[in-house]
Amino acid sequence: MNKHFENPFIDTIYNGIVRENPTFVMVIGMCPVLAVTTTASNAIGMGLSTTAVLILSNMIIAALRHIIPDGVRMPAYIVIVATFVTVCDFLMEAYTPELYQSLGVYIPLIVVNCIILGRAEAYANKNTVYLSCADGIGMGIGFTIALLIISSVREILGAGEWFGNPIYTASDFFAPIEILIKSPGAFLVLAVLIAAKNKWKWVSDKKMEEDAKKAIRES
Amino acid sequence: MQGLIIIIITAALLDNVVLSQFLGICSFLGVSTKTEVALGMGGAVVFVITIASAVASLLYDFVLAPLSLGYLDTIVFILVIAALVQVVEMFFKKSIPSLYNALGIYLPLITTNCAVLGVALNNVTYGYNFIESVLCGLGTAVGYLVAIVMLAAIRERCEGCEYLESFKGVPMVCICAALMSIAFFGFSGLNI
Amino acid sequence: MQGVEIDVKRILHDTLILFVICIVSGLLLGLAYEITYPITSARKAAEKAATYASMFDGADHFEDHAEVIESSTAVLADAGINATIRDCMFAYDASGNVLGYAYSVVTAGKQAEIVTAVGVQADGTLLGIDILESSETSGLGTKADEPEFKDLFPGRKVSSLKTVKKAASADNEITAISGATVTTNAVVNAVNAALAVSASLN
Amino acid sequence: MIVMAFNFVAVLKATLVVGIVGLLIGIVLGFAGSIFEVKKDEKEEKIRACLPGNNCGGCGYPGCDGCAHAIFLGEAPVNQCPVGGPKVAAEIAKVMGVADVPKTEARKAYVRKSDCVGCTLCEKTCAFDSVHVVNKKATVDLDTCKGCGACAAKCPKKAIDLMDESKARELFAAEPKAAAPAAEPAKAPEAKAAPAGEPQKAYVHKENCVGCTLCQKNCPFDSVHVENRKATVNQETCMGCGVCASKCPKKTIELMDASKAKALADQEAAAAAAAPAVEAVKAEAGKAVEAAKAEAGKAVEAAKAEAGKAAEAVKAEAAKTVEAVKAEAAKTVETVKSEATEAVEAAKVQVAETAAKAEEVVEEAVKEVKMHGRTASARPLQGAPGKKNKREHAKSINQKRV
Repeated sequence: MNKHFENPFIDTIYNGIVRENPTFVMVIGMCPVLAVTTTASNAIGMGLSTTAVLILSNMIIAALRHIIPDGVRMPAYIVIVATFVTVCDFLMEAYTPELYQSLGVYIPLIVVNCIILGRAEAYANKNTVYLSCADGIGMGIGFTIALLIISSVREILGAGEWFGNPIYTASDFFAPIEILIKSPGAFLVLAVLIAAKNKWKWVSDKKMEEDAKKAIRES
Repeated sequence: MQGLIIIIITAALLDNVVLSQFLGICSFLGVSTKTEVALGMGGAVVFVITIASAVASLLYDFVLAPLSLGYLDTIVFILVIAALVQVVEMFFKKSIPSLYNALGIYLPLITTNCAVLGVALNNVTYGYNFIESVLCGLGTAVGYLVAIVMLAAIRERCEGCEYLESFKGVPMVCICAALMSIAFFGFSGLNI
Repeated sequence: MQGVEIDVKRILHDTLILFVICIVSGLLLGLAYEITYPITSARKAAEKAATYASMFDGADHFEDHAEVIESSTAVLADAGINATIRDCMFAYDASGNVLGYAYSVVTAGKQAEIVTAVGVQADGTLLGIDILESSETSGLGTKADEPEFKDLFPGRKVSSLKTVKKAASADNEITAISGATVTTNAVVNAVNAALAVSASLN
Repeated sequence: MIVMAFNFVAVLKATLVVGIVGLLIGIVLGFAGSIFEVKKDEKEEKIRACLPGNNCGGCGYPGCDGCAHAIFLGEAPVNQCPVGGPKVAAEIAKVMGVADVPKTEARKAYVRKSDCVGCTLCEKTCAFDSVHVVNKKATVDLDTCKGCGACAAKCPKKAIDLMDESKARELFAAEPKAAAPAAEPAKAPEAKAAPAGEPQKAYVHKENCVGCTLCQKNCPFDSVHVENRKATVNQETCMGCGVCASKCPKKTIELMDASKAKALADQEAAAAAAAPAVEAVKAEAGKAVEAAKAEAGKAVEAAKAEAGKAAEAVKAEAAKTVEAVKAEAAKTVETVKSEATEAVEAAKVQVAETAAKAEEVVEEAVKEVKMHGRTASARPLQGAPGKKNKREHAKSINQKRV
């Protein structure tokens, strides 16, 4: 869990994915997580577009961090992120219609996503462009993985499909649980996953303790 | 008149900003530890969202629409909301310290809150005029207040009782929110 | 207020920077919009034309009838349907008599507006529908765009449709998509609007 | 490129609008900032600078300002911010100049010999193996100890404190040097014989012990054993470390002074010793009960037999009486039938007479009506028959009856 890598670039990426995973550890940026994870393909779409925007906005803000005075810090960051996202939205709609068809609906959602502004404030305006880029990648991938896990669970249990192709049909043995696809389902799946994470961390701590005890008893 | 009441009720209960539109979840999960804190947060949100909706709809009707720059709505609204929140916070801190201590400390939290921007954009898409968008903003904010105070009360009760150790903290909050969201489904049966 | 003078320099400094940032972003936005707008709108128009053509396969050419849009607001008002007709085209066959009418109707979905294309034959039978623009909740709302929902509509000769939760029994009932009743209602409203206006045209 | 130029006006409009809005906001914020300037304590400002500032509310406080304020007032610990993590906590600690600044003064664990019962739990939990129990007393190896505090947390007697290295070294030096290993055995027994307080022993109250063997599993000295679902503490080997008491789900193990525990244990043992006597007594009582039961059984048998005979006799009589009753009933039925037929004859005769009388009455009424009929038609009918006609009618009926 707390492995450290010498190279700061990889370490920040690992930090974004595992140690400070935006969804499971820091619990920020929850709006899209709950709204979009009805199907795995949506989750991938959302995750990738957020990652792209996060990396680029982190880098721009890191580049401008000395220029933007503290008095107008908040509006400046918001303008940069919003402009960036809206320009992406227009370009994708014009030049890549099919990609826009599947991802288009998430672009306005990204502007509302707290992760981007959160990381800009918490990390990008204090570190170099190089590290901010790493943080963007790490956070983005962490966010996408979290989205993928949540949406897979919801889709498989809720609709009996994965990435749209059906896995099992509703037999008397197990019928898809409809509630998981509806809005409360997202909360439930998230709760169980975070609880599992706590339990896994708790068990691994306990195992470490047991090993220590056993080692001493043998010695 | 009757139409306006419908707008408020639909905004507050039918499609509650947190429990069915899923906006403003970050502060909803984070700040709902104690009921007074939640009440303060809810109060601040009601104050800001109502002003933000009013300013946003004025801006849209008198600046963006005439110049046919509709596509600028997101960026202009965000700019205005951020500035608005900062000014309101400073104004509170200086001139009404008592109110500031109760409400003001939550104001910076609201700038990054998705609900405020969400409501302002919804008002434009539904094509509400000035009065309607202010009331819709008010209704949405009241919905947010109701949801966050109820969750805080439930969480305080949960502190006392015994349950799985790994569920303490965020998982328990999520489960409470899920149950509340199911309960709010009931309102959708209310066809106005 | 003596302290304010010293700050004026700071305020100007901050404002100038913010102004520059906003100018740059405004420029970027404006450029992006102006460049992409013609392309996107051309694509949308082409899409719409294609949908209309697919509905009226026998049609030779289409004519735009803008006057219908004004008259439709009155018709819809008293029919109590809150929808707006964005445009209306008459389909003519080779010999020039009217085959039917094609509308793009805008109704409020759960997240934002939905634009539905509705084809109605001259005698009032519903030819079919297609979703032109919608940003509904993915997974649920987007089901409205799939064939099994859209195929429910063609061939119905009724004055107006109704959404029902359970299986549709009568000819004027459409079963709602589970979990997306708001979206279904939006589409059904759009179809009702088109039917009402067509009736007023005959 | 012509198309580009054509919509240049629109681009200009967009740029100007956003630019002017930005300008206005810059000015408003600037002036508002200076007009509403409120001098915040500079230390709180510095803490706020360390915090990430994304106002996520994860710390439970309303945003980073709230969290900074709480840390500044000392209400919240230095690592209150979950998002910031250890890095931010260290920075804030430096700003606050709080004691737990690791760099300057290494922290070491130190075992207070008097409280330590040598239960070796600290030895087991120490990840750096720098705690060893030397004949019932734990000592910390100050060189290898990292000051992580794991042992202090685990120690049931709370005998381990975390302090600055220098202080720990002083205390260690101050320990009675005679406690050098060579003299250790000599010292150890007295320590045990005349300890400061009486050594504590554990004692299991049998009544609510459910025999879940948790105490047995956790006892470092293996001095608790569960026999037929009841746990007993072996007083000699028990070091009174209290681990079993803390683990017992029924909270039925009590730590008490050795003597008191001994007394209770002895009492219990006596009861156990007495057990066989008790068994015997119980056995006798059992037999007596058996015998009594047997006699009672026989008596019951006899009683049943008599009852049986009596029941026979009763039944026989009952049968006879029943016969008698049946005979009488038959006779009465006969008599009743004959009377009934006579009564019927009489009734028929009567009916015939009344029928004849009824005919006479009818003929009279018809004659009268004919007489009245001539006078009635002369008088015009005025509405419904008034009270007068009713009275006449009633009179006429009376005359007939007389």
